[in-house]
Formats: sequence, C-alpha cells, structure tokens
Amino acid sequence: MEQAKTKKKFEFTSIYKYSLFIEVIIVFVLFGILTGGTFLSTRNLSNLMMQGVTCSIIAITMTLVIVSCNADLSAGTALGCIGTIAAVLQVTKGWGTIPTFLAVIASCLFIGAWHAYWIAYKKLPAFIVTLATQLILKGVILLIGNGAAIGPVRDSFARFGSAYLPNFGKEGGIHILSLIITLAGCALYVFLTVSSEKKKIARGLTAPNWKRKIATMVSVLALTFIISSIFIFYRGFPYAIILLVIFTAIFHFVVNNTMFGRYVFAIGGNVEAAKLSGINTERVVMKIYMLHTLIVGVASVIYLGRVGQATATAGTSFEFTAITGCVVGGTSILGGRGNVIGAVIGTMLMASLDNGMSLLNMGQSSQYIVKGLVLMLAIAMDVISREKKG
Amino acid sequence: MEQAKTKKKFEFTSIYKYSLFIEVIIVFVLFGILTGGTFLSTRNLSNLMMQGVTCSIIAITMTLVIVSCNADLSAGTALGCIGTIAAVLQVTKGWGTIPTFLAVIASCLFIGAWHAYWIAYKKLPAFIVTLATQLILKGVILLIGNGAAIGPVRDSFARFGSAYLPNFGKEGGIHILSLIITLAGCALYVFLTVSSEKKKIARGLTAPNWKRKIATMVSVLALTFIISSIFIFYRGFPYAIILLVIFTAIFHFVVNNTMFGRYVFAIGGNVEAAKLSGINTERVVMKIYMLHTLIVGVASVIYLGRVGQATATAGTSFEFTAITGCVVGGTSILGGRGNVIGAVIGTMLMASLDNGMSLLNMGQSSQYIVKGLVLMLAIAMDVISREKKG
Amino acid sequence: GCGQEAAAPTDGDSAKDAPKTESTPDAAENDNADAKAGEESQSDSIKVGYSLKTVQEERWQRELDGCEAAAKDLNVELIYQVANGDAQTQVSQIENLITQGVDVIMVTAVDAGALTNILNTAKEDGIKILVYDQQLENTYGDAFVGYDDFTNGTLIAQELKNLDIKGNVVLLHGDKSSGIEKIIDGEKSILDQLDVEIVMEQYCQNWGAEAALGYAQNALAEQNNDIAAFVCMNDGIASGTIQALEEVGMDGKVAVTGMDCELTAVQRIAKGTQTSTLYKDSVALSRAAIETAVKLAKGEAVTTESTINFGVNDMPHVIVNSAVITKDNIDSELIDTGYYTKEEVYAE
Amino acid sequence: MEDYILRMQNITKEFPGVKALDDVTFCVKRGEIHSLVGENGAGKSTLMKVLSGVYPAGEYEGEMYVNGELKSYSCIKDSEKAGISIIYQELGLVSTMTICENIFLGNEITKHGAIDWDGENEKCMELLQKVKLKENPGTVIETLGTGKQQLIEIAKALNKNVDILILDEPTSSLTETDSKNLLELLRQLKQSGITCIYISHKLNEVLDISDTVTVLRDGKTIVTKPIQEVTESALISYMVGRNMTEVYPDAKHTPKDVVLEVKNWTVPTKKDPERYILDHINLHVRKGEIVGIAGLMGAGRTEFAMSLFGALSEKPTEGELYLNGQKRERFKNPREAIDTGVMYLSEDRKRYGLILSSDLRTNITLSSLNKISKGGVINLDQETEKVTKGIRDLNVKTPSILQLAKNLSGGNQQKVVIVKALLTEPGVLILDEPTRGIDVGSKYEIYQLMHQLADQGICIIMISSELPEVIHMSNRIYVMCEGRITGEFDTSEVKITQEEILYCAAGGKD
Ligand SMILES: Nc1ncnc2c1ncn2[C@@H]1O[C@H](COP(=O)(O)OP(=O)(O)OP(=O)(O)O)[C@@H](O)[C@H]1O
Ligand SMILES: Nc1ncnc2c1ncn2[C@@H]1O[C@H](COP(=O)(O)OP(=O)(O)OP(=O)(O)O)[C@@H](O)[C@H]1O
Ligand SMILES: [Mg+2]
Ligand SMILES: [Mg+2]
Repeated sequence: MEQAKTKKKFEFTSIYKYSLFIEVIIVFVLFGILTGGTFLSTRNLSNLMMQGVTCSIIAITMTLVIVSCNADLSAGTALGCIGTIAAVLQVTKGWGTIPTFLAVIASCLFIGAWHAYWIAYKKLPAFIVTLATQLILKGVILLIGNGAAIGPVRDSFARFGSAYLPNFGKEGGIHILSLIITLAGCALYVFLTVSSEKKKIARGLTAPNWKRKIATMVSVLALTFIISSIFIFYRGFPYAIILLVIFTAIFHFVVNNTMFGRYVFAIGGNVEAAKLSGINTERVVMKIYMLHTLIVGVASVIYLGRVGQATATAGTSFEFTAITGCVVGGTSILGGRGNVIGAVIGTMLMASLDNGMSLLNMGQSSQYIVKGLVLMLAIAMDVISREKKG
Repeated sequence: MEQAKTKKKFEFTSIYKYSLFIEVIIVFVLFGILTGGTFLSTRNLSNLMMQGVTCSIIAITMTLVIVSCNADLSAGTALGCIGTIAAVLQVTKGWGTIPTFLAVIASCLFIGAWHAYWIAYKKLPAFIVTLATQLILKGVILLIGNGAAIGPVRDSFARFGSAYLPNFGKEGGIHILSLIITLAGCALYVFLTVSSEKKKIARGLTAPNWKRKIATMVSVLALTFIISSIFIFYRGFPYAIILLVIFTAIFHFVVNNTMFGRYVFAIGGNVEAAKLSGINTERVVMKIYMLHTLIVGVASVIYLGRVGQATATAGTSFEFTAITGCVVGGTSILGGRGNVIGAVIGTMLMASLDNGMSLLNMGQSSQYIVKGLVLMLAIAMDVISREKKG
Repeated sequence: GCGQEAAAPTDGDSAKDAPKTESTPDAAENDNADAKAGEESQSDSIKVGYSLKTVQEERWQRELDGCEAAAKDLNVELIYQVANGDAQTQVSQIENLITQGVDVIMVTAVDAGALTNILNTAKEDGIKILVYDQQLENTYGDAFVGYDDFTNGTLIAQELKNLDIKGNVVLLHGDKSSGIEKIIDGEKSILDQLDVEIVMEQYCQNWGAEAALGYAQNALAEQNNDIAAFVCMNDGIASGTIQALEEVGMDGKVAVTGMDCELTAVQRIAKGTQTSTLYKDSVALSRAAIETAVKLAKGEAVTTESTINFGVNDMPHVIVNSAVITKDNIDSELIDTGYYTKEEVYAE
Repeated sequence: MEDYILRMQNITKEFPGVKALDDVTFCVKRGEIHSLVGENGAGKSTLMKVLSGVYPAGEYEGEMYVNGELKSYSCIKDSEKAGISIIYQELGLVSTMTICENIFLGNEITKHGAIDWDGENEKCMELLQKVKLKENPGTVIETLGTGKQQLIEIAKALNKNVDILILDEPTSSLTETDSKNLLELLRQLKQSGITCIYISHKLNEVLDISDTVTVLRDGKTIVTKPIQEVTESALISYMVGRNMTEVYPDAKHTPKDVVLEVKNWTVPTKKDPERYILDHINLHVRKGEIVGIAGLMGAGRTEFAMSLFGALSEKPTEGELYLNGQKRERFKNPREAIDTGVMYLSEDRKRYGLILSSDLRTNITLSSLNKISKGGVINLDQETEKVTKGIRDLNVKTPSILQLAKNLSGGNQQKVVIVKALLTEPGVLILDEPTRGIDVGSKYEIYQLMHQLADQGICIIMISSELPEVIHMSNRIYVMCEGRITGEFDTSEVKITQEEILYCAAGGKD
C-alpha cells in the first residue's frame, strides 16, 4: 500500500509536468516548421527569451501573490512608474547609477509597504487595492514624466537590460564564460542532488533507486544544456537572463525549502488553519508584497535598459501577461497551488507565441485568436492532467 | 435576547447600507459645491446616468458571476464584438432592425454557451477562459470589422441607446409620461410593501412596527422621486435608463426570491454542499453565463445606439468598470456575497467621479490619483462597516 | 502635396518656414493688432472645449501646451479633457464639455468612429465642432485642422526614396484601431515606387517601444539582418527598433523613420541612429486650431482651399504642414525655431 | 493549596448577541487528565480558544494563570510558547498541503534557515507511528478521510513542546478502535507528565480516562469533581440540567415492505478498474426500520452512501437499484435522488452540509426549494414558516433564522442539517454519523426523532462508528470492511455484542 501511494504520486507528477512540456514542444516544433527553422535559430531563441524576460521575472513573485490567494493588478503600472522615476533621476536630474538604484529600491519598498498595509493589515481585498494602486501610479507617472519619453539612461544602468556577459576569447562562435557558468551550474546541481539522495538513503527515507534518479538528472542536464547552448552559440548569456535564472532559483528554493514559502502555501490553502497554527499571516502577506514589488523593480530596471527610455505607457498590462503565465504554468487562480519554474516557463511560452506569430507575419486578428485558443488549450491540458491524478 | 439580536442586526444593516450612501452623498455634495452647482443640474445628472448606464447594466449580471465565484474578463470585448456584428449586419449587409436583434441574441447565446461549456461543464478556471475569450473576440472584431468604424446604425436600432421616452404634452418643462411612470412605480411599491407586511404580521412573523416601515418607505419614495425628477425635469426617461431600472428590478427579484438566485449564492458559498443539496451546479453556472451574456448584449445595443457606430476598441475594459462597481457596491470578490442594486449604485458612483472630475477640468494625473483614492476609500468603508457587524 | 500649397499664402518659402508660422490661411488678413483688439472684446465670452485622446505620449502633451498658450494669446477660455485612450470616456467627457456651455468643441478622437452621436448632439445644441488632427469616420464636423494623413505617410516614406533604399522593408504601425489606414496608404504609395519588399507588417500595441523592439528583433532574425529600412509610425516605435538594431550592431546602418519629433528621436537623429522623423509643428497646429475655433465661435467663415469629408459633410480643411527632419536640417528646423535648444539635442 | 497548572477565573466572553461564557472558573491540576463536558453551545470550545489565545486578551474578561503566572496572550504563538497546545474541534489542516507539511506548519524544523525535509519526514513518520496512522508523509491531506485527518491533527499537536494538551472532541470522527488507541496514547502522555484537557461528548470515554471532570452549561461552570465522585447519569443531569434516565430511547418498529434495495453495487477506482472502492454490495431497507451500517474508518460506508446518492465522482459499473420493488435506473445526481425521496446527510457538515457564509433559512431550504416555489419563485412567507417550525421542532439554539450558519455551535449545526434533510420529505434518509460531536441531550433528541421518523414510515439508514449507538438504534445492522459487506445482524432476534461487529468490521479475520 505504501508502495502504491508513492508510485501514484510519481505518475501524477510526471503527467502534470508533461502537460506544460508537451505544450512547449508542440509550439516549438510547429513554429520551427512553419518558419522554416528561423524560429529555432539560436538567435531567435535568444531574442525570444529576452522578449519574455521582463514578464517572466514578474511572474516569479506573482506566483507567490496568487498562491497566497491575493492578486496584483498594479505590477505593470508599478514597473512603468519605477522606470519613470529611474529615468527622470538619471536623465533629468543627472543622478549616478548607484543612487538611482537606491531610489528604485526605495520606491519599490514604498509601493510594497502600501500594499502590505492595506491588504495584509487592513484586510482590504487585494484585487481592489491593487486596482486602485494602478490608477494612482498611472497618475504619478504622468505627474513626474509628463507623458514624455525620457531617455536614454546611462550605459551602466542599461546594461542589466540589454548587455551580454563579457567574454574572454570567443572560440569558433562559442561563448566561453557562458559555457563555464553552465558547466559550473550543472556540476553544482549534480553534486547537490547526489549528496541529498545519499543522505536520504543513509537515513532510510527512500529505497535506493539510482536508475530513476539518474534518468531524471540526465534529462534535467540535457535540458539545461539545450537552453544554455542557445546563448553559448549566440552571444553568451544576457545579464537579464542570468538575473531571471538566479531569481527563479532563489524563489524556487524559497518556495520549497523555507518556512516563508510554506506559509505562503498554507495561507493560500486555508488561512484559518494557518492562523491557528500560529502563523503571523499578516506578516507573511506583507513579506510577499515587499518581495514582489522588489522583483517588479528588478523587472523595471531590465525593461528600462532593454527599451532605453521610459514612456508613460510602459508596462501596461504586463501583470496580465505574468498572471496568464503563472496559470499556464500550473498556478491555481484560487490559491494554494503553484510553482515558480512553471510560471516562468508558462510566461516564456506565451512570449514564444507572440514571437512565432510575428515571425510568420500573421495578421492582427489571427494573432489574437490563436493566442486565445492556445491559452485555452494550455489550461485545458493542465486541468485534464490534474484530473488524471484523482 | 432575541430582541437584542434583531436590533443589532438592524443597526448593522443600516451601517452597511449607509456606507455606500455616505459615499454617494459625499461625492455628490462635494462635486455640487466645487462645480458651483453644474454637477447637480438635472441636465448633468441625466448625462451622468447615461454615461454610467452601459457599465451599470453589465454590473447587474456581473454580480451573479462574481457571487458564484466565477469571473468574466471578456464582458467589454464581448460588448464590442456583439456591437460590431450588429453594425456590420445593419450597415454593411443592410439587415433590418428585428433580424439584427435576433442575430445579437444568437451571438450572445453563442458566447454564453461557449463560456458555459468550458467553465461549467469542463471546469476550466473562469478567469483564464474569459481572458482567452477576450483575446479571441478581439480577433473576431478585427476580422469582421477590419479595424474600421462601422455605422451609423438605423434610428430604430439606435433608439435604445440614445432616445428618450416620447412625450405627450410637455407642461412647463415637465415630462408627463415619465412622471406618470414614476407615480405608477411608486404606487406599485407601496402596495406591494404594505400588503406583504400585512401578511407577515397576520402570520405572526414580525411584530407590527409600522413606524419604522413607513419611515423606510418614505425614504425610498423620496429617493425615487429625486432620481426620477432628474429626468422628469429634463427630457424624460431615456430608454436606456428604463432598461437599466427594469433589469435591476428583475435581477434584484431573481437574486432574492427565486431558486436560481439562491443557487447562485449557494454555489459561491460552498460548491460541494450545493451539489449534495441537489443543485445541478453546472446548469446553474451555465444559466449565469447565458443570462450574463444576454445582458451584455443589451448593454451592447445601448452602447451602439449611444455612440452611433461600432469601432474596434468599443467596450475595452468595461468589465473592469463593472467589476469595480460590483465590489464598491458590496459584492465580495471571493464570492458568496453581493447584491444587484449595490452593484448598480457602485458603478454609477464611479461614473459620477469621472463626470465630476471632468466637469472640474481636473488634470489627468490628479484624476487618476483621486479615482484610485476614492476606490480605496469606498472599499475601506465597506470593510469597516462589515467589521462593525462582528 | 497639397498641404504645402495650402500653407503657401502665409509665407513665401513654405518648405523652410512653415513650421514656425501661424499657418491658417486667413491669418494674413488680420494684422496682429487688429486681431488682438477685436478678440479682446469678443473672445471674452468664447469658451473652447478640447477633448483629446491621451497625454501619455509626449506629442499630445505638447499639443496641449501649444493650445493653452495660443488660447491665452487670443484670450480664449480653453478647457480640456483627456480620455486616456478610452472612447467611452471621451464621449462622456464631450458631454460634460457641452454641459459646461462651450461654444466650440475641439476634438482629437480616440476612436475615429466613436463620436458620431455625441457630436451630433453637440451640433444640435448649436455648438461648433472642430476636428483636430485625427480624422473621423461617418461624423459631422464644422472644420478640420490638421495634417494630411496621406501626405504624412508619403513624407515618412519619402526619405527612403531619397536614400534610394532597396531590399527588405519592415513596416511597424501603431494600434490598429486608431484610424491610421491613411498614413499606411501614404507610406505604401511611395514604397510601391521603390524596389523594396515588405517582409513584415505589424501593429504595435499602445504604440509601444517594447512591442516594436520585439517585432524588430524578429524581423532581423527572420531575414538574417538583411533589412534595409524600418518604416516606423512614431518615434516610440522607432526607439524600440533602434534598440533592436543596436543589439546586433546595426544601428545607424539601417534606415529608421519616425514621426512626432520627440526629443529623444531628434537626439538619435543627431547621433545618426535614426534616419528621420516628422516635425509636426504643434505650435502652428495648435495656434491654427484655436484661431479657427474663434472663427467658428464668431460665426465667421473658415475659408480654405481644400475640404475634407468624414462621411457626412464637406468641411474646410485647415492644413498644417509637417516637415521631414533629418540630420541635415535639425539646426535650421528645430534649433533655430526654438523648438529645442542646442544643448538638449546635442547633449551627450 | 493544590498545584494548579492552570487557573482560569471569572472568564466572560461575549459574541454579538450571545454570551458564550459567563463568569466561568476552570482549574486544572498538574499532570491530570481533566475532562470538560457540556451540551452543544455550552461554551467549551470558546473557553479553550480563550486559553489558547485565539481570542486575545482584551476580547474577554477575567484572569488566567498558567503555572501561577498571570497570562494574557496576544496571539496563538504566545500560548504555544507557554506550553499550551490545542487540537481544535474544526479541522485545522491545509487541505492542499501534505501530511508532513501540515504537521510541522508553524513549527518547521530548519537547518541554516532552510527546511530540513529529511528531518521532518523522519520525525513525521515517528509521529504517525505514534498515532498509528499508516500513511506516507507526502500524501496530500485532501485525499484523506476525516478520521485520518483527525489523527494527523493529533500528531501535529504532539509535535509541539507541550505542558498542557487540549483536545476538543478528538474522537468525534474516530471509530471505537482508533478512539481506544487515542485514549491509550493520552495515558502514555500523562505518564510523561503532560496535562490534558479533554473535551468530548462520549461520556464513557470521559469516565474511562479522566481524573477530574468539569461540567459547563449555558456558559456557566456547573461543577468540578474528581471522576470517582460522579456517575454517567449524574454527569448527564449536570449537563442537561434535569434528570435523564437513559441514553437511548426505547422504541419498537414493525418493519413492513422493502422500500429500497441495492444488488451487486460495484464501484471501481478511477485509476485501476480492477480495484474496487465498493465491491458487490447487497443491501435492503424496509419501510419504517432503522438500518445501521457499521465499520472501521475507511471501510467505504460514506462512499457507498454517496454513490447511492449519485454524488460520488467514481461511477458504479454494476449494481441494480430497486425502489418499492421496482427496478429503476441508478441516480445520476443528488437532485434525482432527492426528488425520488432519498436524502443523504453528510458526515462532514462543514464541508458538505452547510453554506457557512449563508444564514440558516437559506441553508435549511436549499434542498427543498422546489416544494415552496412556484415557477422558480420562492414563497418567502411559506419558507420562513417552514424553517421556523423546523427549528422549533428540533430545538435548534439560535437567536434568529437569519443567523449565519458559521456562528452556531457544532451540535446546532448538525440539527440544522437534519432540519434541511427533513424538509425534502424523504422516504429514505441516509444519516452519515448523525450524532458526531453532539451532546447527550441532543443525541437523545435526535434518536427520538429517528424513531419518530421510522414510525412515520421513513426508512433510515444510519452510518455510525459508535457501536453502542448502532446496536441500540438499529433493527438490522450491516457491517462493512474494505468496500464489502462482511456481516449482517438482526437485532430484534438476538442481542448483538460489540465484539461480533468488530470481528466482521476487521474483515472477519481477527
Ligand atoms: N464566532 C462566533 N460568533 C458568534 N457566536 C459564536 C461564535 N462562536 C461561538 N459562538 C456561540 O457561542 C456559544 C458557545 O459556543 P462553543 O462553540 O464554545 O460551544 P461548545 O460547547 O464547544 O459546543 P459543541 O459541543 O457543539 O462544540 C454558542 O452559542 C455559539 O453559537
Ligand atoms: N476524497 C478522497 N480522495 C481519495 N481517497 C478518499 C477520499 N475520501 C475517502 N477516501 C478514502 O476512501 C476510503 C473509504 O473512505 P470512506 O470515507 O468511505 O470510509 P468510511 O467507512 O465512511 O469511514 P469514515 O468513518 O472515515 O467516514 C478510505 O481509504 C479513504 O481514505
Ligand atoms: Mg465545541
Ligand atoms: Mg464516513
């Protein structure tokens, strides 16, 4: 019986994971064929990742927000507002890069605290509070930016959004530093996995099943290499992607291995139970919003670097892209369930759609319709795969 | 003890009701003073109501959607799409008004059925399904309308959005027909209330407390007269407002007095329990979406009449205005609680804000900020008043 | 084309001076003193309501500033409303302008087709309607002040002809729904004469730089950098495009056109990364608009050489010229006229 | 003076319109098992919530001394720090999380700031063993039945560093065997020096395990006595405020024709059609009889009832249904069942029985709206009338029919659900654990009601884990084990013993 249970769990997990992968594969193969390979060129894939990076970063912490049964409709506007503040400071006021960063952090914390105060402590519905913030921030953007495009920001600032890792010695189109980083990352992964597994076996928590474990590891490594090679064979890792990977890893860890992460899920699953378990739910929700706005700040800096200037409409509806990505990636809109990596992949999937359809030079109306249908498909597959579980 | 409860209950109810009224009164008095009376002119109030009418109508059934723990992000785009279809049929294809209406109803039913199928029967999350529909409908609008404005629609069609009740004999600026309708409505109200109260007392369900009952009735009548006089002294009731009032009344009744209404709330409160109580939850959710899209269709016809032709951006983000209105009017975004009249008043309140601020010619940024803050205030008052309840 | 001729009566050298002059054809009739005196007594009561679509782009903020300045000069009371890109809001706001008793409504439409009824209502109330810059569809108006969209389209593309561009061209437009078809027609009318192939044509959401950046990247990837020119419908879109070009080290090597003459765009032209932009003299435009509004309010005839029709009636078209700005004429067109200062444009 | 680990003095706590605690004094000696009994709504849970800091200082009046120190908690963590750990009456688990995560929620084992998964898993298995639950720590809570969830709650409480362990009706959803295990566990804990406060409506358990007992009635302390000085009947009379001679009312039924019969009712699992949730079940009920279904936790009794009612997501592949001797199609959904006169009352009233956020009136008529409506329009007067009558008949303690369901005490909620079921005018009434968490007084009322209904010709199927209840109340008893019927007894002929039933419940093997 115990055995059966474990098996069940495993099967479910894999089917569930597959659903997202299947979608990704379908989309990639289809676009690959339709664009005659252009879509799958390292160059385009690198572009694609950069096109999706801003929203993917927002999706990381949006996952936490949604999992905890909250919402953030202000993320996109906050991105625009923070970007405008940064641009005004840099361009109009001539501040240096470091002070500008500090100002960005300060603004993030301020917005985060504002949300935390009303949502966590005053218990106002997150949906409405963040909608109100969206309006207020739109006003602030117009107030300080006066509707004009403000730019360009300095190179030292723009780097995060547009530059690539420096390279020492490019051998036959291979970006050495990126390769080294990839290898180091893989080695770390293998080491951590093996040692934790060994420990588990030593404690008698799992039966030794190295075959399966190794199969999993090999596929993870293969995937990592495929994705990394996109960059290694093109121009190396962009800083933005490195930030995305780092934050995804951090938050994946936080979600799965820290008390904070667990509390987030507990609050989303059953607030009352969480409270009765002695969790200071207010403080956890506060932390969620603080972290979230900081990550939005990071996205803002990347966006600003990428686009080069701040405009009044920057970031409009990014929150929707991020929320969509989260849900496509397996986060339940009703809270309590979700995962960071899925959210990032989901957001990237939606970015691939945009990218592929524009490569095909599809008309406006078909683009909307296809995107809507794919969204339906993604969510349907997710639901079906989840049903299989029970 | 029983007595104490009832009293408390009454107090709570009034505080709760007050919170929305207090907001309305604050807004009206403030704008009245600031605009030197222009805001309160019958003409402006009539305009205001017409400005808010489309979204208010959507808010009526949006309440049901939200109460049942669902969502509709496609309402605005659906409005636009239905409008475009109607306009194309009328203008490009030269259909008559009646066939066009039938086509509108058919499209509504189709969209409603599409939502019902995925949300009610296939159990996909409403948030994502309607978001996907939004995208698809945007595509459809561009497909059939090609991004151009299509119009003007015939007068017989446009009447619902722009015309006023005909009048026979306007006496000194008084619209007789409207006056008669108002009086008839009031009489009906008094009759129904008194007779139901009498019946209750006869059955011993309530202690006779005519004083309070009469006080309530007088205030309701007074309010009705104030609102009606806006129209009576201007150009009479617009058809659109009549439709709004009729639908509000119908759905208020449906929510409070029919099985369907009960079921909607039960599903929002606890789906599992609702199912075991013998409620066919799928069918109820289906009905909700069917009714909702029909109402969106009504709003679409009104909008089309008001604007005169269909355009590609028509309806954009109306769903947000409607959702906001619902929440301001006391509907819980988490489902299970809400009321139709509140939603309509809430939506009108938000429309008053726009109207008042534009009369004051306020700057753009201040308008955003004020609107955001008022939204916060409204929701805060609602939450506080609810907390008072204990 | 015709735009330049229309402005000709004002000044001899239209190509050069158009931007800095008040280009209402009738402006020459009244000498300044007369106009001032006449208006001071009468325009006391003139109230112009301006409903514009957005101020989230630099250009419209400038238009608004220009109108306010002109209104102050002419002693007209100007009240304005911004619709934030929402057609329904615009309808409401125009209603509110009517409520406030304006004599003339000046309107820059969010959506070319959404104002039919409300402007009819305004007309019935005896209010004059001045359509400002953005053309309408199936709608009544008393006068149109603005550029000629088709001409603007041709001007944007003209620069490619001047540079004798051959090969692949990418067209990046603004939002599909905002009545930009005439501009596109203009662009294509010139492109048809060239030896080019349009390899991509996309509409950028919100006229946004980010969307443009993505499309440009995709176009470059798809064509293997073999693109000769990007025809961008405004400077925001151009900025995104140039960002994509920078990424592949091709900035300055590919022609990129723009429109609206934003400061950052002019800086890029000075730097050589952007090829051209369209200088639409907001001062002239807004001044012409206010002057025409005053005429309408007073019931004077607005006489122009050309008329325009939005599907309901012919109305006078007060055309204001736009000028192509390239590296060569920044100084003469922009700095000398005081539109931008040298420091602003050439700041590092 | 005696060594009191806890002294609560003059505690008064009011909810809007309800005085839940009225000047209560409650003292617990160190190292004892102290039982707290009283009718539904007497204020037991409320008192414990005051003690554990759910209602922080300021929301109640009175003083509280733990280890002689005056305490005023501002949150739950404070009371945990003082060594107080509580298992709440309502399940306090996060259903989307795993067993392990739930057990350590709020008390994670960490290593360098990160959660020590292995450590937690290891400890979790230990705890699960302690409460004799065979489940994988990684199992998600929502896939478990209520009984197992209760055990997990206990494991969760044991994990904390406790001086005073409070158990608010821990055995209400446990079967006899599991209850016994739990009581054994409590004795062990007592040995190790932990003080227990034990709330239960099962008086035999109370008499069995406690050292001292305190009775609450209507928010007031009635008596505190050493267990040796009280008898069951004395306890009952303290609780209900009058003398009650017996726990089970006497009644004789004369069953008539068979009303409902199922044959070969078989439901396979979704994943594996070879494995059965319900395995060829044969069962019948006669008009006017009470049929009991006994069994251990997870025997599939609830699943059978749900399946019959058309509410189980797994559909039967086989099985005939006969109503009044006529074969008919299986119910496709609850509506069909209800319309045909078969009503099911869930064991989990909060999750499946009530709309907690709605008022009583709405809840009560939810299943029977078609009876008081014309053309879909509800006759509100008739509704109010029916509801008021139902509430009066079953003696539901509530200030008004507009009270929200969540504000009632557990027992009263159960009565509300029963009223709701009766309004559908059922011919067959399936009661799943109808007396779970209900005080003796109310139980007696419910039993009486069952007899009355049976006399009126209603067939009653009672699923219950309380063997005495099954034995006393039923005319016939079916025993289930692992989805099969493993025994059938007729109580009218011979006296059935608990052992006989248990033997079948364990599969007839032990
Ligand atoms: N949150 C609340 N709001 C209003 N009234 C409440 C609330 N919680 C409890 N009550 C009321 O307080 C009284 C005591 O309830 P409590 O839950 O303490 O009873 P109990 O003795 O635990 O009953 P049971 O045996 O049924 O669990 C009841 O009348 C109940 O209705
Ligand atoms: N929602 C569910 N998902 C998966 N398994 C479940 C679910 N509900 C119950 N089970 C399992 O099905 C089996 C039968 O449970 P069921 O609730 O029918 O038993 P029961 O005899 O009524 O016991 P109880 O006394 O707990 O009510 C148990 O092993 C239980 O763990
Ligand atoms: Mg209790
Ligand atoms: Mg059960």
